[in-house]
Order: sequence, then structure tokens, then C-alpha cells
Amino acid sequence: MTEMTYREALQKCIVDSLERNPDVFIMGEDIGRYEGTFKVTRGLFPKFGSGRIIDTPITEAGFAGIGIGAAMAGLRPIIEFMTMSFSILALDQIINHAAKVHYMTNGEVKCPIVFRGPGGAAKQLSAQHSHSMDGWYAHVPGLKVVCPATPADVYGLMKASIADDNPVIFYENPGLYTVKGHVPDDPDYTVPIGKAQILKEGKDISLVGYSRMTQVNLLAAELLAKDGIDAEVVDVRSLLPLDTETIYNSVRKTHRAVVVYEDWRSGGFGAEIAARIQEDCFDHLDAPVGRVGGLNVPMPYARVLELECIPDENDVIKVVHKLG
Amino acid sequence: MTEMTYREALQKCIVDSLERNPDVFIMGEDIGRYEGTFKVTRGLFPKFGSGRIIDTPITEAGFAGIGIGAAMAGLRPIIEFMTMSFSILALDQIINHAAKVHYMTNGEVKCPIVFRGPGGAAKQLSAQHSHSMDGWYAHVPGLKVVCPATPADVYGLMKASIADDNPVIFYENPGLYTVKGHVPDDPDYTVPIGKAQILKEGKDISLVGYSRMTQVNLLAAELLAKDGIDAEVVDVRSLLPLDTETIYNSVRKTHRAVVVYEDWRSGGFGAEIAARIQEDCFDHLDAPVGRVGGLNVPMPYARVLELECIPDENDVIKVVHKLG
Amino acid sequence: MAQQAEYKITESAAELEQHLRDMLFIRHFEEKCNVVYRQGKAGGYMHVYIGMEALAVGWMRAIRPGYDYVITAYRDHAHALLLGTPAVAVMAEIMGRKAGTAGGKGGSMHIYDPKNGFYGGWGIVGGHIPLGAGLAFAAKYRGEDRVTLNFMGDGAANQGVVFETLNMSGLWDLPCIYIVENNEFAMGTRLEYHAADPELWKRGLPFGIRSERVDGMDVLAMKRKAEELVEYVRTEKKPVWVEVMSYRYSGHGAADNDRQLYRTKEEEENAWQRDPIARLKRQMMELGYLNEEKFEAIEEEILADVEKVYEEADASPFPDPTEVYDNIYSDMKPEAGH
Amino acid sequence: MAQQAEYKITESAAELEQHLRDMLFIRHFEEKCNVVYRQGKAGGYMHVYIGMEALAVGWMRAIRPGYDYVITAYRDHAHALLLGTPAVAVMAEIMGRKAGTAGGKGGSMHIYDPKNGFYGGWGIVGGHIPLGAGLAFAAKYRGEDRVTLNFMGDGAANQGVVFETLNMSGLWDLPCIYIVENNEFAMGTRLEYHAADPELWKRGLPFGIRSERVDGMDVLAMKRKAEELVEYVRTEKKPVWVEVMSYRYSGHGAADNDRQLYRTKEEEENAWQRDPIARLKRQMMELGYLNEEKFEAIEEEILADVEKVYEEADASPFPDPTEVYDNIYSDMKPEAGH
Ligand SMILES: Cc1ncc(C[n+]2csc(CCOP(=O)(O)OP(=O)(O)O)c2C)c(N)n1
Ligand SMILES: Cc1ncc(C[n+]2csc(CCOP(=O)(O)OP(=O)(O)O)c2C)c(N)n1
Ligand SMILES: [Mg+2]
Ligand SMILES: [Mg+2]
Repeated sequence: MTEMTYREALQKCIVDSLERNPDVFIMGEDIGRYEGTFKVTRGLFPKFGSGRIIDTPITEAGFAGIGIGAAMAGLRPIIEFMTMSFSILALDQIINHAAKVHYMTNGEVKCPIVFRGPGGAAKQLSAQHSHSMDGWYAHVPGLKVVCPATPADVYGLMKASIADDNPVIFYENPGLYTVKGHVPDDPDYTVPIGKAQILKEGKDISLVGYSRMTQVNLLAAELLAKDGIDAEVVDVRSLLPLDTETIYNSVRKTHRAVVVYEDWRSGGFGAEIAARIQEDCFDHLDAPVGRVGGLNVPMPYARVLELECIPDENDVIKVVHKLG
Repeated sequence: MTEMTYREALQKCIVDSLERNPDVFIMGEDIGRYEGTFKVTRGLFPKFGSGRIIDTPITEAGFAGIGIGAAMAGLRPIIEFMTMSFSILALDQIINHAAKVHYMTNGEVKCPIVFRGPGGAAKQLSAQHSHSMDGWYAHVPGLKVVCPATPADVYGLMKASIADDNPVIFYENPGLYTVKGHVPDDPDYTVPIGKAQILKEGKDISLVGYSRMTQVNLLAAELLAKDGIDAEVVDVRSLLPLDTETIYNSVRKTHRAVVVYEDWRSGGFGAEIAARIQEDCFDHLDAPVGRVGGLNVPMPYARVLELECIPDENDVIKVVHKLG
Repeated sequence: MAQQAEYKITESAAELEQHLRDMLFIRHFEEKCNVVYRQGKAGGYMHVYIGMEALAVGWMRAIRPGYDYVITAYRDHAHALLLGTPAVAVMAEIMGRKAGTAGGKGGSMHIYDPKNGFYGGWGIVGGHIPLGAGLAFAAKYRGEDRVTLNFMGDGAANQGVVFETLNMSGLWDLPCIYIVENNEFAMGTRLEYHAADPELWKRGLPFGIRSERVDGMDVLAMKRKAEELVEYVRTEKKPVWVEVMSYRYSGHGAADNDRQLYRTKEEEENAWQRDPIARLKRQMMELGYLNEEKFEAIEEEILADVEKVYEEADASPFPDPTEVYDNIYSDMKPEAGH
Repeated sequence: MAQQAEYKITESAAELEQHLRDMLFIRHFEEKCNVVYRQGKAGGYMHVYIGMEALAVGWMRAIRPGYDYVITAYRDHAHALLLGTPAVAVMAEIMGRKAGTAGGKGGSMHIYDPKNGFYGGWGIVGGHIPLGAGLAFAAKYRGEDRVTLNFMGDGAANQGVVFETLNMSGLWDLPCIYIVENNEFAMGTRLEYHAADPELWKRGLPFGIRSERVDGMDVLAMKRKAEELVEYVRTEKKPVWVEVMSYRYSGHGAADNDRQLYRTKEEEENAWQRDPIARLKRQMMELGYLNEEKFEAIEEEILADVEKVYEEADASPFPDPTEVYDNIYSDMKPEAGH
């Protein structure tokens, strides 16, 4: 185990894969010479060259599609979106092409590609640069969607994503890059896609979240402990497939759940998780499934307004108390 | 009141608006000379000319954006997507531009535009032409989203949508165009955006749906009546804003609810409706909120497979019985 | 209109007959598809290639079959047939059968046969263009000398992603040929109503890409030009943009019953003067390689073949409903049920 | 590089001084923005116009202010200031204050002032280009002779939607001028790494659109050219595509600390030889309209003005948290709460 940041763990896994598999390459805006806006690809260009670390024009649909075509021909591209907000321009490529080609060919063509980048709010990037698109992707059959919250998971899930023969949406968050944690030294360390985990056990209520909200839930659990509430923190990790068993087992034990997500509250993927919990654990619930999401507001610029919009530990605690 | 089809009612409202307001125009692929793929604009081109019935190249992002710019300058465009599936190419324009401009200008710029077209499955159009995008739009603050299920509503809601100073997603369904019903003769007949309606009263269970699924729910209610189950049919009509009061009042009366939607089950907007019902009506529920959605499958071509995917009255009845 | 090519026919009688048979097979296969559709044995959207046969034949006979990559939109039967996909599998797919190229999941618009180098069969206008560039990218990445043929319609040539792809193709020297099948219509919209300048061939120029306009109603001229451009791409390892002038004799799709809305009978009749099959027939007759009887015999034979294809496809079973969940992922199924 | 224009200076001393003042105000306003950002009083992404002043001044002084429409991307301070938006409102927006053009909701990237014809201020690269065409469409629809200036970066000129818009502009004769602010970089990516052919001016040609490449580092040449093209669009009612050669002296945005990754100090120094402010200063001195003292006095005055603008903006309050729900819709609020 070595302690490192989320960014370092992610980069380590990408470098590792580039070194070991010549079919892996990475493509995106300003990732080469400029080393990436969030610096995940720092140092890669001199090491692997312009043939494998590919700076693209600002044409998200176009280079996503080129990646998909390359994957159909058997390569294993990693496509970086500078932010996931910009992947909205590539949705047709991802959803109508990458996600469907395996089905439309009845299994004849595989599409092993990873789309990655930070989603959600950073700091004052305002309305057009702060999208959470995780829920939209998690809605689409044919995609897998992972949202790692820790350095170990970002390593292990990237390993699994590159190895996967299906298109994977690999969802990061600007607020996670500097989070520190221990990462196994085994270069083959893999976290299987589709497995949730319990990051903190508890008996009173299940805090169910993913990506940066898992860190928020850990904080909330600490604070709740002071109020004598023993919260269990369920890190969903993978939205599609969704590990309902781990979630349900937790809820069946605690009899209460709050689902926490950064995306706009209304219609975000937390709604799906909440809907399923009540569907399948109805008789175990002592209270309705609570939800904490982002305000239903285009992200404003002023910090005082922005902070209103992004859910934090106090918002979680408030809903926990509301559920009684 | 005059009896007419959904298509006729829709066209009548559009013609009416074109006649009365010179700022209204309609733009889309093959809507003029070719009279529209689903023939909603039949006869309009000779009547209003190429200045107001505008045939576009196949560039959804581009003409959606031109419409948005025109709306920002005070015109009232109606943008037809040949099918809503293709609106995926214009999502950036709709979501990042139309939906946000009012907020980003703090109210200085209005964007009175209607995006309309049929969404969901028609018949064997397969994976790339059968999208339900209603849930994605209903997730986005700044948009309004309506899904009329009857001829009267398609008239009245189109009237309201054209009059609205905000961008409206006007969601039709290929299966609805030939549905017949009575439409008020008053050319000013308007259905306010944001109001659900009870289409059939009942006391045993609430069938909550929208668009074509409302017709399916009506059928299911008829069949359930034969089993002695008295179902109430709640036609949501407008997803954003969502009239939760009408929905909740129904559920508080029947104590049971099934939410029915055509979109992929996992992550569709039905999840949001279900999540809200259990959040706010928990103590009134005798059973979990059930859901019926489309299979989590890219739409297949063969009719036998396609029919598997699209929810019908039997699927609704099955879930009603399952809830006990 | 593209200049008509001047050339001497150097092909053998057998070669010419093969081109004739290729075109006739497509023509009658597509006619049969229209019948099948009218009978309700095919559904959805179905788009035939009648009138455009010379275009696909010319290109498909200019590449290395099974090695080079081919990708196109939904008007895709001809490309598959010419690459060697069994006609029964194509017809079965169109009829939604298990024996189809995609087990009935794709239908007419989504024919694929990667083993023969055919990557579809796509329904979003313009959407597959970057995919084709990606196939070319893979060839270049691996140091192979495969060429990719990337077909699109004249309407598709307006989509933004096409220009994005051209820019990257020029920037990175992708070995890809972008072929605009200009059949004068995008559904019911005539070229002049959808393109600011109908000379679509110019659109490669601002990206430093070799750009041409050629006649696609003359199979021999088409093949010569195709050979020249394929050779250029294979050796120079650079992209090409080429507008091929053609015409769509049929409606946009089998469901399009409104041809009179956007063109006159007279225009259609004029266009028939350019029929590529009639032209090759004439050329062969002039050379003494063909006479009316022989032509009729060939046509009879092909009609019978097509009929057999249809019957075999029609006798094959529909997919089983349980297959609906198969092959969404390579390694798992989605959550089941409504 | 664009040919340097040959012209005789016919402007009065007062006019020239106004241009100088315009450019100097932008320069110092932007310098102040950088300071404000470093102090943590502005956040997010902020992009300044240093080096490009002549470009915006030339165009903005060639149109009918408040009548013609202007739209641009996130590098938008200069455009607003020149159109008459109060500098305090711009600075306040950048600082996230209630007195800002958008009450603090937009920030540096999203400045708007529709009353002065300014429609923003947009963050998705290329995304606003069809919107600008839509403004022009509205002018044409209403039979007005307004001209729309639609600015974008060299990087933005690759986005597909730009080409889609050009096609429709050519097809429908939209009275819109597409202005590529070619400052040689798209963030950290140099022109030659993002454009297949760096001569971006060619991109209007396949759409039958008048297309030009001009020098944007000479305010007088810029203004002359702008006047000519604005007049063309206003009278001919046709679009124009124009590439303006410029240079970005600053980093991409205030958060970009990696200039050495994509260019050398030497290149930057060379570029400073083309500084548009120094050029106009020289021209005015040659004509005897300016001397060093007077220049310093003007600069002092402007620095003081900018300082006052900053102080006024900084003294103004932040928005109230409750405003977060205001103006999402014109007539309602969304559901509240987390
Ligand atoms: C993005 C998108 N928009 C619209 C359609 C509907 N549509 C299918 S084919 C077609 C016309 C395409 O014309 P063209 O590219 O010239 O090809 P052709 O059919 O003539 O071969 C249209 C509008 C679609 N499939 N995808
Ligand atoms: C669609 C999209 N992709 C990426 C970005 C991130 N981004 C912001 S500015 C920029 C560079 C744009 O360069 P250019 O168009 O030349 O304009 P300049 O900044 O030089 O004025 C990038 C990549 C974005 N905002 N939108
Ligand atoms: Mg065509
Ligand atoms: Mg630039």
C-alpha cells in the first residue's frame, strides 16, 4: 500500500495500462503538450509521444466517434473529456453508437472504450461547466458507469474499465483529485465493476452515495456520531450495473436510507436508487427513503449562490434528522 | 367541441398560432415541401410560405440554435424534430443555451421557443430511432416539459407552450397521432402547463402516467375493472413543473400507485415520480410504489422483440396484481 | 454535373458481365425488398439503392475485400451484398429473422458483417462518419495499409460532425475515403434546399484534403476513379473527399409515398436516361459481349436467385423473445423486466 | 499572415485618441481583472483580451451601437465595454456581485447587455454560433437591416455546429458576420495542432460565403475592413466569414499558469512587436497628434478610472442566497431544496 492522491492513483493506472498494452491510447483536448486541464495526464506526452497521447481539436463529437471506431477495430481508447459537461456534445456518439453497436450487431462488434473526465461542480465555473451527467449515462443500456470515490477505487476501477469489452463511463469529480488514500501496490489490483462497498458500518441509517458525495457522507457520518446516530456509509461506486444487493442489505439492517447525489435533485439517478429501495425493501423501511441532491438550478457563478446549490454534510444531516 | 385526431388538433393549434401571431414560425427537416414525416405540417407550406414554414438541412444542433437565437431576439419559433430521438444532437443547444440563458442573464433575456416532435417507439424503427428523451429534459431546470395524451390536451398545451416565455419541450408520441377525441372549438382554449388531471376516478389504485402511457393506463383500468379493481388514472401531462398535488391527492385516496412510462425503466422519469410519492405519501401507502417502464434494452427491430420492450396494459395489470 | 469520363474499355467480357450481374442483383434484391415491405414482412424504415448500383459496385470492386474497411448509413443492403455477406442473411435481417446478420435486432438500417470488413449500417444521419475515421485511425495506429470507405448521403454531408471529422482526418492524415452518395435528395428535400453550394465536392478543400466530383452512374468510370483514389490513399496515407453524382429512382424509403411532393414524373423519366444498368448493357452490346437474349437470361437467373433468397429467408424463424436481453453487453445482461 | 493593409490615415486627432483610449481601457481593465483573480476576488474561469484590443475596437466602432447585434464566447469583457455596458457592472459581474450584469450569476464568461445589443458571453466552445445566426435570422425575418457580429476563437472554428450554421447562413442569406479571433491558440493547443489547414479563412468558401483574412493588430486597418464588411452585409444581406489575425499575450485564462508548455518567451516577445496599442501610439506620434507626456497622462487617467471601477464594484454587495431561485423561469420558481 502506498499513500497517494486520487489524481496520482488514476494517472498511475493509466500509465501502467499504456506501458503494458500497446492497444491502449488516450485522446482528448489539451492532454498532451499542455498536460491536461486537471493534470491527470501530466508527464505522459514526453513519455509515450504524440502517437498515443493525442491532442485533439475542440470537437467532442468527432473525437469521441473516432475513438469508438478505433474501439470497434479492436483498439482500447481512453477518451478524456476536459470536463464531463462537454460530453453533452458527444452524447449521440456515446449513446447511439458506442452503447448500441454490440446489440445492433447482435454481438458481432465489441466496443472497448473508456470515456473519462471530471463531472459536477468545481469552483465558480457557473452554469455551462458544472454538469453532473452521471444519471443520464446510468440510464442507458449498453453502457457501464462507474463513479469511484477513493484513490484505491479510482485505480482499481480504471483497471477494470480498460479491461472491459464494453463502453465504460468513468466519472471523476474535480473535488476528488486531491483526496488522499492508500492504494495497493499490486499493479493488477482491480475493483470489479458493479460492486458497491460499505465504507463505514452503522446500524441506524444508510447513507447511500457515490463519487464525491461518498466523501460528504463519511463526513456526515462522523458528525452524526456525535449526535448518537450510527450511520452506515454505502459507496455505490458503480451506477450501471447497480449493486442493489449491497444497498438493500444495508437498508434491511438499518431500516432507513438517504440517497445523496450532486446532480440536480429532480430526475437525478438518486431517484432511481430511492425508487428501487422502496420497491424492494418496503417492509423493512421505518421511514420513507430520503434524498439529498443538488438544487434544481443552473449553477450560478457567485460563490455564495454556488454553495447553496451543492449538497454538503449539513444537508445530509438535516434530512437524516427529518426522517426521524 | 369537435371530434378530431391528436394530429389534427395539434395542427389546428399551430395553424391558429401562425395566423394570429406573425412572430410564430416553424422550422425543421422536411416539414415544408414534404409536409413532415408524421404529416403534422401537412398543407402549411403553400399557406404560409417558405418564410415561416422553414425546411432545414439535417443539422439538428444548428437549426435548434438558430431557433434559440431568434427567440432571444423576440420571435416565437416552433422547432420540429423529425423524431425526438434526433434531438440528442441538439441537447447542448437546448440545455446549455435555451434552458440557461434566462438565468445566466439574470432575467434580461427570454427564450420563448417550443421544441416538438414524436418521442418513443413507433414500429420497428430499431435502436437509434426509438428514444424516449422525456426524462432527460424533465431533469433540466430552465425547461418546461409537457407530454399531452389526448387531442384536447395537445391543442390546449400547444397553445400554452407557444404563449410561454420559456423554452418548452413538447413531447408527442407516434402512437398518439391517430387517437381521436373532442376538442373545444374556442381557439383560445388553453391547458395550463403544470397541471395533471384525473382521467378516470377510482378508489383502489392510482395509475400514474403520461403521453401514450396514459392511453395504456385507461385500457388497463378498463380491464382491471373486470377483475373488480377500481383504478384511478392520473394523467401527469406536464413533467416539469410536476403537479405533485394532484398525484399525491390521488395516492392518498387509493393508498397504492403504479407509475407507468415508456422510457427505459432504470433511470427514467418514472423513478422521480415514484421517489417523490414515497417521500411525501409514505404513511398513506399500503404497498411500495410500483413502476412499469420500458425494458432496459436498446430497441430491437424484430416486432416480436420490440413488443417485449414496450410496456402495455398487461404489464400494468401484472404490477397492479403484484402489489396486492 | 460531373464531367463524363473518357475511357477505353479494357475489361474482359467476363469482368463486365460480373459488374452487370452485381448491379442487376442489387436492383432486383431491392425491388424484392420493396415488395416484402408492402406485404408487411419488413417494417420500420427501409431504404433501397435502386439507381445507385454503379456507385457501390465501382467502389466495392476497387478495394481489397475483407481487408479494407467499409461503413455507411442506413441505405446499406448493396454494400453488404457486394462485400460478400450472404444475401439470405441480409434478407433475413430485413425480415427480422434470427438468421439475419444481427439476429433480427438491427433490421434493414443496421446490416453489419465485420468479418467481411463491413461495419454497418447506421441510422443517425452523419453519425457514423467519425466511426469510419476511427477505423482508419486504427489501421494507421497499427501501421497497416488498410483503406476505409466511409459513405454518406448528400444530406448527411451537412452534419457538423462530418466537418469535425474532416478536420481531424486532414490533421492526422487518416487513410479514409469520404464518399458522398449525392442522389440529389435528402428524404423529401432537394439538394438546392439543403446545401448552400450544391457543389459538395468543395467541402474537403479547407482541410487540405484531396477533393473530387465524379460520375456515379457509369460503373466503369466509377471503378476506375475508385481504383485511383484507393491507390492514392493506400500509398500516400492521406484522406480523400469525393462527391459521387447519382440519383435515387425510388422514394426515400419504402414508407415514402410522396414522391410527387418534391419531384416531377418528368424529372424521374429524365433520370432514367442515366440508368447505370442500361448504360453497361449498351456498352457490352456495342462490344459484342452481350445481346438481348443473353441479357434476359441473366436477368431471369438473377430474379430466380433473389426469389430463392427471399424464400429461404422467409422460411427461417423469428428470434425467440428471450433473446431480447442477449448481446447488450459482452459479459452480462441488464436488469430484466418492466 | 494577413497582408498588412495600405491606407492613409484620415481620422481626426480626436477620433484616433478615442481608439487609443478604448484600447488602453480594455488593456488596463483586463490587467486589473488578472489582479482581482489572483487576489481571489474573482473565481472560476476568466479570460482576458490583452493583445487583441484592436480587433474588438475595430469592429465595435464599425457598427450601429445598440441596433446591431453582437455575440461572442467567454472572452467577452472587451465586447461589452465597447458596446457601452457600464464598466462597474462588468467588473461587479466578474467579482460575483449583485450589481453585476447578471447579478453575479454569470461571472466573467457570461456578460450580457441586450439593451446595448450584446447577447453574451457563452461558455461552450462554438455553442453560441448558431445563436448569433438566429439573431441575424430574426433581423431578416422582420425585414430590419441589423447586422450581427458573431465572434469565435480559432479553436471554436473547428466545432461542427459552426459549419452547420455556415451552411444555413449561405442557404438563407443570413446577415451575419462570422469573425474568427485567431489568436494562434486554443487554450494550450497551437493552431497547427488543431486545424488541418491553418488558413481558417477558407472555411466559408464551400458555402458560397464571402471569406477573408485580415490583420487584427492594426486598429485602423481593422476598422476600415470592418466598415467595408458591415456595409456589405447591411446592403447585400449576405453573410461574411472573416479570419482576423491576432495574438493572445496572456495565458488562456487567469488560471493558466503553464504558458511555457506551449510557447517560448521568445515567441511572446516577438509578438509584442505587433502590439496594437504601441502601433497606434506610433502612428499618432508620427502625425504629431501625440507625445510621450500626453500618452502618459491618458494612461494615468485610464488607470485611475479602472481603479475607481474596481473600487466601486468591490464596495458593492454579494447577492443574497435567496436569489438563487430567481430568474430560472420568467414566471415561476423550480422546486426548492436539496
Ligand atoms: C440525425 C438525423 N436526423 C434525421 C434523420 C431522419 N432521416 C433519415 S434519412 C434522412 C435523409 C438523409 O438524406 P441523405 O443523407 O442524402 O441520404 P440518402 O437517404 O439520400 O441516401 C433523414 C432526414 C436521421 N435518421 N438522423
Ligand atoms: C465544448 C467545449 N469544449 C471545451 C471547452 C474548454 N475550453 C474553454 S476555452 C477553450 C479553448 C478555446 O480556444 P479558442 O476557440 O481559440 O478561443 P480563445 O480562448 O483563444 O479565445 C477550451 C478548450 C469548452 N468550454 N467547451
Ligand atoms: Mg441523398
Ligand atoms: Mg484562440
